[in-house]
Amino acid sequence: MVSFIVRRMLLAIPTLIFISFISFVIIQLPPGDYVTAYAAQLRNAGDYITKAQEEMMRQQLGLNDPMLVQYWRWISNIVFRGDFGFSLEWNKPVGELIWNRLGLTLAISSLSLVFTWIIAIPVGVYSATRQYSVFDYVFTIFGFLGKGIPDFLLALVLMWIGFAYLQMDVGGLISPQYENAPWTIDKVLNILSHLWVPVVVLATGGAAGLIRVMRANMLDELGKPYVETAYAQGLSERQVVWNYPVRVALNPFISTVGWSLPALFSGDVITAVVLNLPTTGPLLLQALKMQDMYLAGSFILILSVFTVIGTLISDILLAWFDPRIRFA
Amino acid sequence: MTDQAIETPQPVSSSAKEDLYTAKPWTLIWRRFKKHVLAVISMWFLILLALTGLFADMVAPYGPFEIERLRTLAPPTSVHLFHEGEFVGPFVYGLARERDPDTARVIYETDKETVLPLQFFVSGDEYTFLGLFRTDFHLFGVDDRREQINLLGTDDLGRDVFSRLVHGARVTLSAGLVGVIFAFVLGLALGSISGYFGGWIDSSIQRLMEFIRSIPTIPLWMGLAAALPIAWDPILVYVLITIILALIGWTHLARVVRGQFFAIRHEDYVMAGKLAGASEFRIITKHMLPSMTSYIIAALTLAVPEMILGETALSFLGLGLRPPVVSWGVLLQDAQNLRSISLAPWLLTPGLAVIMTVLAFNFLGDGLRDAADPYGQ
Amino acid sequence: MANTSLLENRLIELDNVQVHFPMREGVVKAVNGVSYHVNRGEVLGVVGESGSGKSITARSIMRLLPRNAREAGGTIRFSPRPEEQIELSALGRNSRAIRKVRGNHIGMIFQEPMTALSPVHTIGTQITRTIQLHMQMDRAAARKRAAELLAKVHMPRPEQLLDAYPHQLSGGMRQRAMIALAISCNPALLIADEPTTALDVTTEAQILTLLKELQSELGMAIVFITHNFGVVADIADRVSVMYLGRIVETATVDDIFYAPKHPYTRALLRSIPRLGVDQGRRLPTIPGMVPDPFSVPQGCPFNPRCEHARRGLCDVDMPEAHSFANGQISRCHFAEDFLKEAVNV
Amino acid sequence: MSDAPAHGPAAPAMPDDTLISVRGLKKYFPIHAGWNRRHVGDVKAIDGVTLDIKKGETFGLVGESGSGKSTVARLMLRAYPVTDGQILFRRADNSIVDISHMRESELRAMRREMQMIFQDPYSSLNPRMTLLELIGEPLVIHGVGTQAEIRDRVAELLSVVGLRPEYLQRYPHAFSGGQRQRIGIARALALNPSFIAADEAVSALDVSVAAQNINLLQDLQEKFGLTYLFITHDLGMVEHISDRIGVMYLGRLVETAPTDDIFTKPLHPYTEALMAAVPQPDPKGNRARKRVPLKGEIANAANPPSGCTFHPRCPYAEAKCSTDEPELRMVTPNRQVRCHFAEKLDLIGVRQ
Repeated sequence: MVSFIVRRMLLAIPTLIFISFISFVIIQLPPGDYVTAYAAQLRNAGDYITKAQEEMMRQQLGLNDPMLVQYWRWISNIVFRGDFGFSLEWNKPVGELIWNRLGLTLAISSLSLVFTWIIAIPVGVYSATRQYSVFDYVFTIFGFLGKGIPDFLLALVLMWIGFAYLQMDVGGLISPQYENAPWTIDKVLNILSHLWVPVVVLATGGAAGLIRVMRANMLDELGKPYVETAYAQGLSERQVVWNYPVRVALNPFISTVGWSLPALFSGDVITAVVLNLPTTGPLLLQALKMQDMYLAGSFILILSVFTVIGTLISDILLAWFDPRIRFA
Repeated sequence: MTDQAIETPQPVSSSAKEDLYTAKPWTLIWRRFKKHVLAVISMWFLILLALTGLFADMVAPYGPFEIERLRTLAPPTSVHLFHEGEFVGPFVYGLARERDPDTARVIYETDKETVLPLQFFVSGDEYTFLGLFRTDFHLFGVDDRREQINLLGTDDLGRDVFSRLVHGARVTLSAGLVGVIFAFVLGLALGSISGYFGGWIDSSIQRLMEFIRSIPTIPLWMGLAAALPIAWDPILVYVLITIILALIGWTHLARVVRGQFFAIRHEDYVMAGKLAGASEFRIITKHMLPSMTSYIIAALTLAVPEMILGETALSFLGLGLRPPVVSWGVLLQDAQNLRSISLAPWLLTPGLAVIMTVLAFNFLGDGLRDAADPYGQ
Repeated sequence: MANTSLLENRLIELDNVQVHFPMREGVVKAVNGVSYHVNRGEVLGVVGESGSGKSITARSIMRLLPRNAREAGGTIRFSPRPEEQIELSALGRNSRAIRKVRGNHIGMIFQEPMTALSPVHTIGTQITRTIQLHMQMDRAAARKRAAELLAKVHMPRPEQLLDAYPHQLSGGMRQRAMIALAISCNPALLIADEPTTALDVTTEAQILTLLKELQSELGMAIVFITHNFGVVADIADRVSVMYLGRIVETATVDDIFYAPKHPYTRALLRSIPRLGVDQGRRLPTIPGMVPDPFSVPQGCPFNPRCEHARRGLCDVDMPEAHSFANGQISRCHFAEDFLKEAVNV
Repeated sequence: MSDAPAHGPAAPAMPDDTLISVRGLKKYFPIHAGWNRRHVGDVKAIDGVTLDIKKGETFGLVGESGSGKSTVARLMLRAYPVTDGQILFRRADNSIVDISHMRESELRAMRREMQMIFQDPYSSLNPRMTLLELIGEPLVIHGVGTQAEIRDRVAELLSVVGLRPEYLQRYPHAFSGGQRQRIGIARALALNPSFIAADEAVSALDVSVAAQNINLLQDLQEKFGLTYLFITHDLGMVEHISDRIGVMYLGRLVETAPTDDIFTKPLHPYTEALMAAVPQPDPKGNRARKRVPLKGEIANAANPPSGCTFHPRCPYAEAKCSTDEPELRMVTPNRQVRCHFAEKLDLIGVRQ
């Protein structure tokens, strides 16, 4: 077990290095740089700067150095000093910009994950044990729909419904009047009334997929001889199903937690843009469009790191849950 | 060898059974597939959609960029059959444009007086048919040049949403298909190398796939897509976007291919082929590939919707295809804020088209997957 | 027929049990009127080739038929104690009454010890759960009993192996654990469905010896299902031979092997190569093959392959069960003829 | 013909009546362990097997699962690469070749002369090929005959194995297990091989079907002068069909002998135990025989016991057995055994 964890962790290190490099390269890919984008923005606003000024800016920001040098400067600051660099556009340290939003992203993602599981596991078990029943068909259709509807579209529609029929302003995370108000029950309720949309959007997509996975796993397991053995002991259907096949069917499920994290982050990015949430999504989009390299790079890096860690955790969880892996 | 009469004495029982016994694998797959009603319906829907996309210029009554300044955000016109209780065949009413005296906002009123019979195979705007010749032939339309038929309404520039949707189908569907083809080539190459050679080659390719899967898709797509300069040729952007989609999508296909390779490589019949003296090439082409194709086609079908969703999402965010290219994702950009949706909900119809197409591909893929193993039971 | 003294001795009785499977191609009558009984403390061997319906019959005792099965009739009476009688065939699949029988009065062991135990629970957990379910015991007492059971099935280091997972054990050890699980509540009947088929001969011998030992020690009856005539000769007191969903012959083990009175039994026995005898001779075979379950022949199902079959009789009438004085029962029109014939098997 | 051997100084040679001769055959699989997956040892799946099979005979190979009997057969047909040892084969032109380290391209020609029948009649036939394609495949590969000739040959092969020639266009799913096994046999026969390895060829079949197929195999042997390597765990079957028998334990042969001798008087305790373990379809005989089951189970090949690998289970083991490894040695001209005390022990067979 220990050797298993150690091996997984050691494997994660090159992955992380590679990811950080890729993140950096990706943001370097666009022709031009922040200064070009900045100049273009100024031109649009009717202002302009000279070529010499542009060049000086580049010099200042170190944009003329070879890519590897820039990469090293960036990553070594992160690793050794926890400094993610400076957002060129916001004129603030990246760290300051990121952490709040990242916390919110994580909160929404984990909340959605919990909802996904709460929905997907019982429904999957039900669908499998009552295969071809009316509700099985209903859930199957839900599953397909959930997979077919793009997150952003669902967010749009929910927002529209909330706006047009429920007289709710569901965009953003908080109504303007509460923004600077002290923490009260009302403020919390207000946040919750905004929060349900992204959570529903993210959980629907996730749950739809996981219900299918859980149902398929359960159907596999229900046909296995050990289930018959359990029935032959005189256990009731509920005891058999929840103690045996569910327990085994959850294993591949656990291993997908890690995989579902990237999906949730991805979903969050796009949903947040639509819903105008103060999470990482809109900031990342803006940073990418502006070629705000340190900001965008740090975002992609951090999201990827979370994902790698998520995968690692689910690997370890899986090994912990499944004795066949633990003792292998 | 007298007691070798293993045959049952009666002759070949019925021709139906013999037919089953000698049916080609693909015939059996088709027979099984046909039993999935939903999958068959989806298949026809997609065929129809593909034809519509292919002949978009003809199916659409108007060009995708044709602006009608006096018909901005017009609601969908519905097709009627009876005018004042009298059957007159399919027709639409005219549309009267007024201004709300209080808010000065444009409102449209159905003009119950003007009956515009729906004409089929009419001449309209000129276009180049499949890049071959100029023609002005359209599937349907109305005769009156001053009036329009907008089955799905118009957008804020007065462009016909239905026409744009039909043109968008061409781009979105082909982006999905081309993306899948790129992904498939990558997946097939790496998956079969991985599955066939095993060992360290396999594990390093596995690592690479794990790595790619561990990157959050949309941020990566966004990062890559943001690298495409705005000024580039739309066609080039289109190709690059499909490649970006494929770069991430291939891992899934590679897993399927590799899994199949592993499963089949350890079948006894592959060993039997080897012992019969078959070359590697023959084993792969005669034994392994034929038994994998049906699974792979199913997997490909299931991968198309992923690509379509990817394209739509990127374009919606403004990172993928950009106007003047017309794709469903680009069309959905118009529906980005609540104001326009509540004013003109028909702008969401491209979203409906995405959902239906994605569902159809999923049903089709599911049906194919279930039918892929005709010897399962 | 049924006098009291006999009934008192009788543990379970199947009467004309039928199980059908509706399929697209037609109805498969997997069990088509099976009747047999098992006396207390007796081993009944049920032999037959694959598809003869022997496992399905056993599952209908436990009410554990596959979901697509249709019970088409017959009664199963079970008497765990002489004064108690339960009509199992009347109990629902998930009824409380059948759950009190399963694992408690009737234990069951399966062919694949690898897959018949839960892979994610220890042996100990699985056994104590059954003990706690049926015997009013606390956790510690149940665990103690589980360890005793492992010792009883001759598992080394029973205390330690309680905490082992099935995948950590060898095939033979797993089957021992399975047996410990099945006998954990001192059942009156043990149903063993091909328990040694997946094992090597040396392990098979160990398991057979163990089952015989447990049977005499605990006084339980066993229904032993197998396709192996050697195994059945070794363990059974009486034997029922099945063909195409029917019992064609039932008799004591000696009568089955030395005086079979059904052509199918006789032909099968002749076709088995035996160790130490008749080496090098050609194996006499049964012509043809088992018909597919959708087109079971008219009359006696064995008639197209039978060397004694008579046209106009065997392919028309389903033979009745002929009972002999020694208790032997054969479903053949010519059963009486085999009485005179010299035994040459 | 230069048959310069890859191994050993002398040109490959074997007695005139021998078809195939295996010498010191080894197959190791590396074990990797620890976080860095380093090589910590080998599973010695096959550890020095030596045996000769004479032309036209049936050599039975028995043993528990995990003893390596299937692996030996597959190595002899070079389905896997060999770790070490020689496999000498007498070709149709009477030349002798060592195929143990031949390259795949050279082996292709050899495949005509040695074939295999598989245990699982379901997975060994490609479900997407008709009988014509399946049975005709070896002919196509080796370029034997035109399409029409191949068709005729396949029809002929079908009737040889007792199937209707009209079934040419059918797919395997139309057939039962026993019939599929016959299709496999027809395929193996297509190129007129001289040697056939039958790996548990009847184990998966029902009693009555197994008997039909065993008879078929014997008829074919007589008709075409085939040599069989017959692998099974069914001692009754192996006694019925084999001329000589090899008993395997943990990747090694522990005894080889003519069938009659071994069943009358085994020389290795494992052979005796194996015979005693098999329950006979003879209730009275079973009661009369004293049957003490062998204790324990076959050891793990990754970590075999010291000395004689059988000693932990052997009822006759002495101190020497746990330290000294016995050699496979000739006891009488046609019997070999791997036991220190073969001569001293008075073991009981199943025949008088």
